[in-house]
Amino acid sequence: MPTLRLEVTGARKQFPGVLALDGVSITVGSGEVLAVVGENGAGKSTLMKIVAGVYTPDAGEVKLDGRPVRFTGPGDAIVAGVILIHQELNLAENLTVADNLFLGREDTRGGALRVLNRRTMGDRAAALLARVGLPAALASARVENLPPGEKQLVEIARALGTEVRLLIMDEPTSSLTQKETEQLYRVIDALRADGVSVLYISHRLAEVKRVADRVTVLRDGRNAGELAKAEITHDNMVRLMVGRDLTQFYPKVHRTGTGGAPVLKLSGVRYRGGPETPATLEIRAGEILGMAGLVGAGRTELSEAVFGVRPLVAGELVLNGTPIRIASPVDAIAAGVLLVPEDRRLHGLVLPESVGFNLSLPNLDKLGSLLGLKRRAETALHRTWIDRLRVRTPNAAQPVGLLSGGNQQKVVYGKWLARDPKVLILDEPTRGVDVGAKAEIYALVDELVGKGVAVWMITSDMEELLGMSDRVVVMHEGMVAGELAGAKLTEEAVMRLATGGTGT
Amino acid sequence: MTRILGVLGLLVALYAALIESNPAAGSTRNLIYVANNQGRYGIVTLGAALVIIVGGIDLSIGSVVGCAAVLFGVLMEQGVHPFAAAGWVLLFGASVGLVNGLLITRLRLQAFLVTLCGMFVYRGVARMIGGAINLPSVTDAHPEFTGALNTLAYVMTGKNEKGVLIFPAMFALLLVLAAVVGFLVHRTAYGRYWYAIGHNELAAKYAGVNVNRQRVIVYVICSTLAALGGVLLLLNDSTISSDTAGASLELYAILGAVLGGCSLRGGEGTALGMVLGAMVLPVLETLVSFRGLKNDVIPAVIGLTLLLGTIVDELIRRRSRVHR
Amino acid sequence: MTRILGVLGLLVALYAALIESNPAAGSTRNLIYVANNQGRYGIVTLGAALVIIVGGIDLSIGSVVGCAAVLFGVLMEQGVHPFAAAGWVLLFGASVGLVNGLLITRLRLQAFLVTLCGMFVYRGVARMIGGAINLPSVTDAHPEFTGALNTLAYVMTGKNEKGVLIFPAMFALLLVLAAVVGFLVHRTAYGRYWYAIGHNELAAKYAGVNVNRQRVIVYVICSTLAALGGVLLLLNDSTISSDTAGASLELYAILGAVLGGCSLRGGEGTALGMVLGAMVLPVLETLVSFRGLKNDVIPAVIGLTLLLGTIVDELIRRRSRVHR
Amino acid sequence: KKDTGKIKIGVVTNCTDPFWDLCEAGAKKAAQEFDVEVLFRQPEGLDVAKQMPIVEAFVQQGVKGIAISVINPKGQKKDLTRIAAEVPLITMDNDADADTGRLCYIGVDNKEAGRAVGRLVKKSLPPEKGGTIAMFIGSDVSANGTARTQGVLDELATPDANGTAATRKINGKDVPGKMYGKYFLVDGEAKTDGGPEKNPQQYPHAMLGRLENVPDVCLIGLYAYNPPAILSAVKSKELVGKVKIVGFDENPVTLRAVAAGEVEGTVVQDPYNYGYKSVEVLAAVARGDKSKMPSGSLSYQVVTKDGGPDETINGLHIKFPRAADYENVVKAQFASIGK
Ligand SMILES: Nc1ncnc2c1ncn2[C@@H]1O[C@H](COP(=O)(O)OP(=O)(O)OP(=O)(O)O)[C@@H](O)[C@H]1O
Ligand SMILES: Nc1ncnc2c1ncn2[C@@H]1O[C@H](COP(=O)(O)OP(=O)(O)OP(=O)(O)O)[C@@H](O)[C@H]1O
Ligand SMILES: [Mg+2]
Ligand SMILES: [Mg+2]
Repeated sequence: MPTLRLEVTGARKQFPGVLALDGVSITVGSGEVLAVVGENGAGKSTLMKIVAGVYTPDAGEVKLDGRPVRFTGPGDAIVAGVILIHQELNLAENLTVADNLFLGREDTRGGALRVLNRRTMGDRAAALLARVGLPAALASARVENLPPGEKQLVEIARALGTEVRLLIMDEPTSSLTQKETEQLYRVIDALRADGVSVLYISHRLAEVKRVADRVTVLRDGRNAGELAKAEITHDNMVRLMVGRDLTQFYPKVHRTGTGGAPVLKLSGVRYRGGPETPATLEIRAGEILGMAGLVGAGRTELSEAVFGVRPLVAGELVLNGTPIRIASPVDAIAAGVLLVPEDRRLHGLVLPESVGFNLSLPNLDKLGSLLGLKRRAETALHRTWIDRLRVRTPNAAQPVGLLSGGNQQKVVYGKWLARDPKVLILDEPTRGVDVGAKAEIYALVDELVGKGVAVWMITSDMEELLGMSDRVVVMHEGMVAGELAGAKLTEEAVMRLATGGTGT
Repeated sequence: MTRILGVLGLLVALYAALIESNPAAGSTRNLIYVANNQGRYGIVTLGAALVIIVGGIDLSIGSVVGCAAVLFGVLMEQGVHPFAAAGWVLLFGASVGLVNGLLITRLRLQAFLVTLCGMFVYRGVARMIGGAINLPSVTDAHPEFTGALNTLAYVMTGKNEKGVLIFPAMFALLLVLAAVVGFLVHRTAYGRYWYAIGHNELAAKYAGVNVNRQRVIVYVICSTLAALGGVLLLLNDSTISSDTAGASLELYAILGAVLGGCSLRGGEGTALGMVLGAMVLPVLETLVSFRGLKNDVIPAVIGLTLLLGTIVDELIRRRSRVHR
Repeated sequence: MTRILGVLGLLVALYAALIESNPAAGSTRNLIYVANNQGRYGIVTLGAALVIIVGGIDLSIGSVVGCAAVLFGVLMEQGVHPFAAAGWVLLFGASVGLVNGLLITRLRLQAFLVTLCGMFVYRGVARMIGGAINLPSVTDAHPEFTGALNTLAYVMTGKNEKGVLIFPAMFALLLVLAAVVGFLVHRTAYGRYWYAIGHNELAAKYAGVNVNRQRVIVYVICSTLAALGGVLLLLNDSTISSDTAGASLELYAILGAVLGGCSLRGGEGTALGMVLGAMVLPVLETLVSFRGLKNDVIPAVIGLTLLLGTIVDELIRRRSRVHR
Repeated sequence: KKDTGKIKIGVVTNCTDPFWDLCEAGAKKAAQEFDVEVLFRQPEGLDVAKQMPIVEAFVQQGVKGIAISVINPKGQKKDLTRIAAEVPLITMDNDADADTGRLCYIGVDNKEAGRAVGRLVKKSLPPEKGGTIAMFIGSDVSANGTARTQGVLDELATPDANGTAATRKINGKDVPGKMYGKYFLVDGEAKTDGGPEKNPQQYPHAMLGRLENVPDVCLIGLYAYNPPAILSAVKSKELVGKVKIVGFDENPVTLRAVAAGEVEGTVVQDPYNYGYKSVEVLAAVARGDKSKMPSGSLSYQVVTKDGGPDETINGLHIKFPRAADYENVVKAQFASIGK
């Protein structure tokens, strides 16, 4: 039997109030792709951080190629060929893409002086970017100017630039659309062929089925089972993860899906820094308007313009028949237009503050007066949403930054659902959310729509788009490329419009 | 809680050392005196701390204190009644804060730069409107103010008309103001907004917080408290010079805030911590005086004591935090 | 680029106003004099700026300058040869930086607190090792040092043995050091690390950068430059007092860095910007002198000019930035 | 600003202080009388690095005379010599070596003035009995500060001007100090407080705590802001009259307290006259007349409650004005520059 690339036995990790890992064991062979799945907070990221030297385990052993290793920091792991692409972006956004690709392992000359070899790094950068399907010209762009999806691709390209033996990807596709995901599959296939081992975490079970040679399921910090290649099916995974079957994954119980009066109308909207062509669309009562597009198609920006973050330079917003002026999120929220932002760490949450703090923040006006908060009402609000969304947290006082990624996303939801929205803009609503919670969120959204709320759902997850939308608008290069509904709403049609083709 | 354990320990140690140093050091009279100094520092510390909580900084505090003190004196010399003059001075403070806040939020200038410029400007204004200010000149010119000035001095600094210190009025004032700040910060929506802004301005904005307005409010509070500090300064010292009044106070105010658990990265700090933090330096200075230390070693002793306190504080905090 | 347009414009305007104010102001002699002052500020500004780039702050700069100057004098008084003394002083600076850096990285104390304590401590050390220091006393005690001291003064401050300023040596030194800093920052891996750490420490850490070591390196560079500033101070002025030498220089250094485009949030700044930023205050001060402004209005004029410069800078930057 | 074409005279002080505002008032007055333009500058905080650029700018602007309060006579010698070779230079308030080429010195002899302070101390605590004294000063490094302190101690100490180390048991604590004559100087040095902005009352306040119930105490304040700070501390502890205070300089609060008998007396230098004289001399020199230069140092004055007849002490003609009168003089001087 060939030695295993990675062997983790009995890993245990205790955080204050949370036993994140309780004796987890996994193995990965060389050239094998092992998918790790589990509900939010099951301990996947914690396990990966242990493997990559970010955390030291309280107990347990990590063996690399048969030899026990004990990394004292990420630097050690990188040297050993273990590369972790974190669930959350970790880029020096003030530097260029090329700088980030080689951060920590620059190609230098001059000995200890470490003078940068710009030329060689430029060439290598171009090659790396090509592997993830990004243009070479991007190498000199500042990372902060890229949309999240491209940042994610830069992270992946960066991992490829090293002598990697074990590549760990913690939800690499959560902000990628189908097209980039396909590209990623090709990258993974090539790595596998080179004998590189891959640990792959994802909540998109279809992806798991596509890439994984084997699946390990975690539940509550323990091993919950394993599936060999042939056993990998959606239902099998769900059963092991959640402990039951999920019915009605994409519910359509409360809404009619068609024919409601327009709630929010964008007519001829242009915003500062946006495309020249104005955007016109309407979101109707009782429907979910899906919005598709490639990474950087401008969906997020358009929604931010509506939410008052990006100033409008032309056009008009009409809410329930009356033109409204939204100059800031304050205005938007007052009008009942709410946004669940795409980047939860940057825009969605105050990470060091507690779950309760974050749930209350946009709702303080409803919890008594500004000068006198009603503690009891606030506690009730916390309890309601932690329970309803099943946020996995020791209590409401836990800093939200310490929750697992998916649980953080649920808190962002809770913030807004506690208000009564008229229009709810969901930008990548289930990024990092596990299947069980997804089902709950979908049910909730369905219920809201049933109550007359107009929902505008921007998503890069094709399954979600097709499953939940009543009508889909596709964006391409900042412009509305077309609209699809009913029978015309197919994956192929969406992709054609998104890549600049025509609707029919 | 652990945020204040360190500074509390430091204070207890300093008070113990003070009382041990000399019987007179532990006398009620001396403790009242020290408390009064703490009050004076503390009031400006509150403002500095609020600004730090929203992730800003205010280097103009010292100059605003000085300028306010000068303005207070000059107004009274010009015949404005002491109560009215104090009111105008607070209004002056509020407008300084408004200007700082607007420059920082509307023009999006760096707080450090804006308030450093303010440090120059208000020092300059102080010099332009007056030189040496003293209360005797005021009462000479306006004997009818004597009563009001004595009342004001008694209520705000605890000194009777003979200059005898009766009670620690400035400390009492600090406690009242700290209670107000504590209420704002810990019990109202404003406090939530301020912490949110300090930690993550964008998230606050996306949550519908009017970030700019809240920032301006905080700068206004800070400068108003600094102006109050100026009024206290003149009332307590009865003579000041426009060149130096309040100088470096911004550093001490920030020091107090940071010792009390505020982080300059924003989003952290408690009202109790601010008070405790501001109490450190006056005890330390008194201790050093009572020990009769040689002039030359005093700055080093102060610096090392503060450093030691900071280290112990961090170690306590770290023990209570299990990981990372 | 746009980061430096503003400060460049400010400088051009100030120089224009200076030359217009008086024929003598534009004389080579005066421009050399101003350049020399800029050099002196600039050298400490470089260090402050590097610390700011990694997201830190160093308030001990002024005291380190003062302490280094005193140490330099005292060592020579004790018979240490001027060249060796200068070497020891630089070593002293490096160790100060090491201590600052280790306290900040290993004990994870707030940079503001550590360096504020340092500000007290090194001022105290300066006082403890010496009072008023004069070069004439040194050469009185050790006539054999006269030659070496004159050489050193000539090479480093551009003054001949009579104290006549021949060429702007301090400015030349600044340019050399800025070139070195620029090289480090813009052309080597270290620079990449510093910018990355300043913007997102975690990203740097996850990329395998030894964040702590890099931080320490930067603090060492900063304090060593401050110590060099101390050597220059004594050589240039021939006399300093341990009470005041270098006082508030940290503020001016940070001001220079920030004017030059560094952001106190870290991760931003260019070597060229640092030099330009440091050049502002000396021209402004000279301008104010040449205009014959009344003493009292000077701080206000300086503050307002800086503020105006900052505002214009921001407006330029904003126009050139398309989004948000 | 238009060039008036008048002769320009530069005056630069050693720091910023209301003391120098009075000097400026005198200089302005003289500027009017002698038809010259005065550039009057107060650099920040006793810092040569802040002072010399101002002097340099004076030289470059072509002033026809410079008056400077020297911060460090020895250290600044080279620069002053160089400048004196270019522009007529006089020193005021604090002198430089005569061989710098400075034309004259306008100011009191700080050591002599210190002796006058010592005499006031002796008046309040007679030398036969002596007493306990503490001194407060902004800086023990600057030349005027050290000279002044030494003057006080010289006056008290005869015959032993260096003092002898001694320890006293006060309130159960061993307090180190030095004996000067029969006077015990607590801690053996003048206590520095770092400047008026550093809450200067706290130091005398703590000192009074340490000296609680000690008889025959005299507190001495040697910089302008020290006497009011001492007074405030003494008042706050209800010790007015019980603890003696001797001051320096003419802060209006000090003068008021002298008039009220709360402070024994204060030694004043008349900075108005420094300014006036400096400009007068330099204006005359610029016009080729060197006769206005004073030969020795100026006389200080000793302000007491009741004043007294002039005396000649150590060759100096000393005035003893009444505090109330002198207060009015100072007020008028401040008023003349709108302060
Ligand atoms: N630094 C930390 N401090 C305290 N608790 C933590 C910390 N990191 C993770 N946890 C907790 O440990 C548990 C496991 O978290 P982990 O991030 O490993 O989950 P996950 O399986 O990756 O979930 P997700 O799918 O949502 O990303 C969660 O309950 C989380 O709140
Ligand atoms: N190749 C690119 N290089 C630089 N900037 C780009 C590129 N592609 C898109 N952008 C920028 O990205 C922004 C649009 O991103 P936005 O986040 O709105 O898109 P999105 O459709 O929501 O994509 P995502 O799925 O990544 O969120 C625009 O500002 C655009 O200028
Ligand atoms: Mg995770
Ligand atoms: Mg998007």
